[in-house]
Amino acid sequence: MKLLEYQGKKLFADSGIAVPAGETADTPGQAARIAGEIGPEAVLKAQVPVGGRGKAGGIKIVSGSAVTAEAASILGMQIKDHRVEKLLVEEKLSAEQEIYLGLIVDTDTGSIVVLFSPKGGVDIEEVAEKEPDQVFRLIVDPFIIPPRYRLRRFIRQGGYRGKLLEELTSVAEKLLKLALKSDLLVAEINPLMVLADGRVLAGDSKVEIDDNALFRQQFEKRFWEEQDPLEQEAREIGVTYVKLDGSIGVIASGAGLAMTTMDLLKEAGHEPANFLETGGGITEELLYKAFRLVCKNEKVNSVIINLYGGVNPIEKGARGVVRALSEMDNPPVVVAKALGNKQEECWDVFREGGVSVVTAVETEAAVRELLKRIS
Amino acid sequence: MKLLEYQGKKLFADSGIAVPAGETADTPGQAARIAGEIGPEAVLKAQVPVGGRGKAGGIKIVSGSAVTAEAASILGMQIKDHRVEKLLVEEKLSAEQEIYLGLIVDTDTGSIVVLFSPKGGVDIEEVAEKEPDQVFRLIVDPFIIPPRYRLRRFIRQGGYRGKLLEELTSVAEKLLKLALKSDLLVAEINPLMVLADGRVLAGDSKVEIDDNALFRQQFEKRFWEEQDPLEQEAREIGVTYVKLDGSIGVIASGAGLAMTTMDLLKEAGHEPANFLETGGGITEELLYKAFRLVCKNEKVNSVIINLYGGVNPIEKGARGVVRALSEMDNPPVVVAKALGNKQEECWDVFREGGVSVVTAVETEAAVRELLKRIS
Amino acid sequence: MMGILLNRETKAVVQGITGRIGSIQASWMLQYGTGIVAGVTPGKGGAEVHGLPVYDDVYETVEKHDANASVIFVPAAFIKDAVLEAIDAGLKLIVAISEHVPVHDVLKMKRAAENNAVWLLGPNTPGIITPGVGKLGIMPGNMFKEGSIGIISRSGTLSYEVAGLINEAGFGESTLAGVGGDPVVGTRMVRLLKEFESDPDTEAVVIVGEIGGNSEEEAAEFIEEMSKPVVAYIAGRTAPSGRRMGHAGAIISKGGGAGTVDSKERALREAGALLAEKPGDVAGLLKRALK
Amino acid sequence: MMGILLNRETKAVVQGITGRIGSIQASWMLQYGTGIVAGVTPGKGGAEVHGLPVYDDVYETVEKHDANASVIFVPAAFIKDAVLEAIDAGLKLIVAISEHVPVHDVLKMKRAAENNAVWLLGPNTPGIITPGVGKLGIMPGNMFKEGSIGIISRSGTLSYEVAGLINEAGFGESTLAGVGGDPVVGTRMVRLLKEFESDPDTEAVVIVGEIGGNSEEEAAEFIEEMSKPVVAYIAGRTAPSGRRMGHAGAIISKGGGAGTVDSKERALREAGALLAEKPGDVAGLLKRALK
Repeated sequence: MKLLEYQGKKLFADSGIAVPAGETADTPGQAARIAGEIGPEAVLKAQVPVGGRGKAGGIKIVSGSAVTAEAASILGMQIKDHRVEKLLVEEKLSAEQEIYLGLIVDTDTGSIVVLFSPKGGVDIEEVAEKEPDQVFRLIVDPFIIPPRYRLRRFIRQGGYRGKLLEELTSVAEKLLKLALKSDLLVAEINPLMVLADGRVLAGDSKVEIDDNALFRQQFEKRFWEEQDPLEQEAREIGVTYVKLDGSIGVIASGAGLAMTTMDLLKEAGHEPANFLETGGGITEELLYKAFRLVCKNEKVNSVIINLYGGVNPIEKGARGVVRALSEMDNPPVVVAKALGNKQEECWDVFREGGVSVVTAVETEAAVRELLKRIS
Repeated sequence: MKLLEYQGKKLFADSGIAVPAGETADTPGQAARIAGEIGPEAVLKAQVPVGGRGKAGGIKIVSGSAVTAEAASILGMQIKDHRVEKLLVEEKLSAEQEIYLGLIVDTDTGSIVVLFSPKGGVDIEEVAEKEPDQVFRLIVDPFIIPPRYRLRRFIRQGGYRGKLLEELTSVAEKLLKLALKSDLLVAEINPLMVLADGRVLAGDSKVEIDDNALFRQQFEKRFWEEQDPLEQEAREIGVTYVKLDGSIGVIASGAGLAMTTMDLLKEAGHEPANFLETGGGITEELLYKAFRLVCKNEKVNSVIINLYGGVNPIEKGARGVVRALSEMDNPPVVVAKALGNKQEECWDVFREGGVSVVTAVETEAAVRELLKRIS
Repeated sequence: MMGILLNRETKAVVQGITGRIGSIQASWMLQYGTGIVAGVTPGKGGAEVHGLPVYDDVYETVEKHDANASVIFVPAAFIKDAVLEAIDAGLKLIVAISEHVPVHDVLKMKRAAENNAVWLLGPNTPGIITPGVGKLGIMPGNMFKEGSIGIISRSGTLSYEVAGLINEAGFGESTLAGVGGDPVVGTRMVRLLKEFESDPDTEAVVIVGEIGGNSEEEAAEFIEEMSKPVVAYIAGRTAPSGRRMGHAGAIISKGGGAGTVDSKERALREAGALLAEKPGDVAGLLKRALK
Repeated sequence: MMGILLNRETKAVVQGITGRIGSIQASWMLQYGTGIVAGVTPGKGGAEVHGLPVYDDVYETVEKHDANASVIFVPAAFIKDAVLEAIDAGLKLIVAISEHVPVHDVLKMKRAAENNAVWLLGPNTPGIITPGVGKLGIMPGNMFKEGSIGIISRSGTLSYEVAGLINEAGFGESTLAGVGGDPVVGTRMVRLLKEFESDPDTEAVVIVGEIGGNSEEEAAEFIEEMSKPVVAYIAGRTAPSGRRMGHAGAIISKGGGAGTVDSKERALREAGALLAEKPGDVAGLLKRALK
């Protein structure tokens, strides 16, 4: 789950990492009130879970009476597919230095990697490419969390010493502890601002929490409600769902099977409307809800279902789909391929419910059948 | 700092280790009220920081109207030099099994050792001697805290399985975590009671907290006030003090020096009134308070002082002693040996304050001088 | 026919055998003829499931049954400890079926397995099957048949489809090993490739890959040296990118584009593997390679 | 004269040099001629104390000055990290002066030192002095003089007294090493005995012991094999016993009575050491042993 900037900053602040004073606003009026409390100048920042807001006009420095109009111009703006619903209104600070500090789970080596660069600010990827010796990496063995002195030596590579070195080390230590405690996959501060008075503050936040660990994390509850509603619903159902641009809904038991189905659709010139992976343990209720979820996307006019049944009889899943279909006013075209425990019963249920069944092994056959039905 | 049984049990309960229902009482009336709430039968347990209470009559099973009289007979009782000021009034439980579970810092190997025996109850030391294969040891590397599965295997050596094994493992895990979190030197449950309904409860507690770690422990504050008043005062001053039976007060800068002084007194047929070790960093205030502390023991009629001065001029310490002496109505005989930073000035201060000074290197000389003065 | 890792010497335990899924799957693995010697569920020692003794810990199954492998069906929250215990008890093949395991837990499982030279398949794997010998996992046994094709897969159900198509073409499998579908898994593909290369019963290897990570690229480096043909299918050409936030991901990935289907296909093709555009092409490529 | 551990090759850093005690003691160690190359205080890098450069971490003193030893004056709460850092930075002699260090922290310091073959003296030690060469510690330099008697002590000030009496008798010290007065310390006596045994500048060794633990008993086992005479004084015959609660202590101590003055004296005497009944007897016994 990706957090918005202000949510990540709340985590930072709770962990003792300083952040600029600020509050969120949902309306221009709120923004003006908050800006007025903050001082003569403030920064308005669109809260969207993607980068590139600055270039898109989603960040503005404002003062005085201009706040309301500027806030109104950002709220409702579209940034890379995301509508701006919320602003972060923050004090305006002047950084003497902008530093990059990031942390990520490196899936290939199975390590946590801490990244640090004295050349933080806008384009850190360019720094990494053109001045690789300005980006420092610390690879963390998951069983041996680096103590403070190791982090200090790591940060010292950036040429810092004395009080500032200590401040930066402290932020790195807090960020690492936060990531471990809160099951973060990514935790990035860019820029980490150093002010003239020596204070060090997180100017931005990019935080992603491991969805699989939400069961043992408490803090995220307050953020759930602000996630994309379909993805939130998927999380509650227990399936993985990603909305896409096409019109053919996809439901598969397994990510590889889902991606293969999508690839074959695309190769045939069609676009999937979503990625939905059920995971194991297919039940009637799960497929009922998953099918309804897929159809909530208004573009969907057909659905391809691609299942293997294991412990649970796959015929139960078919009942869920058929029930959902029976409740719809404009049911989509549905083609199903389903193999495994009680497959024959499953096929019967699907057919009775008006679903075309493909009994072949290969997914290509199901895709061909669907394309035939919708052409 | 050694905790009383009820204090240790509070720690246990806070860590999720079950203990019998109970409350403490300072008066027979209180004891009767608590016993009445607990049920028809209750156990009265004298709260003293030493073993052997049972044999001394400090534990009684009571019922009905007998409670008040029994409580009155235990309160005020003397058990190995400790007057009983407080009772723990507990529900009476029948254990089907009594198990021993203990944990100690092994100072020689520098490890934590967990001890477990299915033959818990009264005399575990005898079990350890006569049936050593019934006492199991787990040696814990301080960097590698055993996970639950290692503890389970350890406890399984006692012949347990299933639900009871899981319960016992859980208690061992909680006790180990408590010891690490709370800087315990000793944490012992004997007996660990297994009831007919499968519940596992700590029937007693022996807990000792590392005095050196009190700065980072919170819980102990509520227990401080119930410690021996002189030892508590010593802890607040920052010195180590143990009260003894004799009449010659001892103050030394260093445990070895203090023990040597005591040994020499004893060899000459005299008894020290206390052990007091100042630690480093002798100041006027420290010695003023330490000297007053030693003299609060009414048996003290002479004091031997044996100091080496380091960073701080030792003459300051002498001023503290002399100031304390000057405030006393019946000042004791004092002999001082003091070497180090500003020793000549120190000797002058002592002499002016009426203290005999020994300038020789050997402690024997100071002891001889003191004995001469008091004979 | 013997295949790799799972063979007639395997003495496996089922961790989580007293749960609903663990119990059903244990019965199916037994039916298939797998060498299962015991079950483990803390707190249930002394019970019996499908005639198997249940112990409280893995250590005891080693003491009493010389267990050397495990298949694990415990909830995601407990899988880390179950795996670490199995490693500590000395098992050398561990199959972690559970899905939705927190990544930080997987980091520890993976590291412990590597430090102790243990084969850890999963998490989020269908498991491993050596047809005719046994299976440690949830794949339906009747979808596989004895043969000489080794399969390494990151995907569960997709590998069933590929195996089915291979069978229809008249082949069978020496072993199918699912490495697991999660971003971090216990075993890298290349290690399995090396096993298949030296397995006398395997004539060719099929890789069922996916976008993400660099497992396939790493495998390609070894394929260059292999004597046996490799056929690969990579799913996810049209999948939405992981869209991880921030720049850290881009900085640590070596060179742009690693992890894409293109990058994987290019590396595999250059190493001499035959690339299937769709699952249905795999069998044809195998026929070409083995004729 | 060179003695053990601390010699002319020693390049020491002072951790906590910017504190009051650290600063004063650094100046005294410098005055004594000790090879001090730098100070360390996190957050104070770039400062200067008594002409010594101050760094933020120990690593930098190794990089820039080839530091190989440290004497530590940080508050008890921070000593564990200071020691672990010095070990991690590769220093091989670490003197932890601080007293009142939590025992659980000492367990870690001791274990890390053992795992890395580091000499850790302390905590709660006066330090180490090789008269005429240098001192890493708080002992007054003028109380020691060059000579051929090695001293191993668990007590700070008592060892000054013993050294003073040895000096009055016309001897001097090759090295005095304080292992520390705490129940758990970084170095066992026996390791220092072995160093003195193989040190050409040491003719005899004096042990200043105390009740508690089994360090002296363990040392006795080596004394049997030693070529050099050993004189020992053990303090604490009349000390109140530790009075630890419970039975765990009694169970782990090997055999009844280990740790008492009697047990130590018996073991040492049987091993051939000469026992002093009081500090004043040490010099006489040395004379007898060395004549």
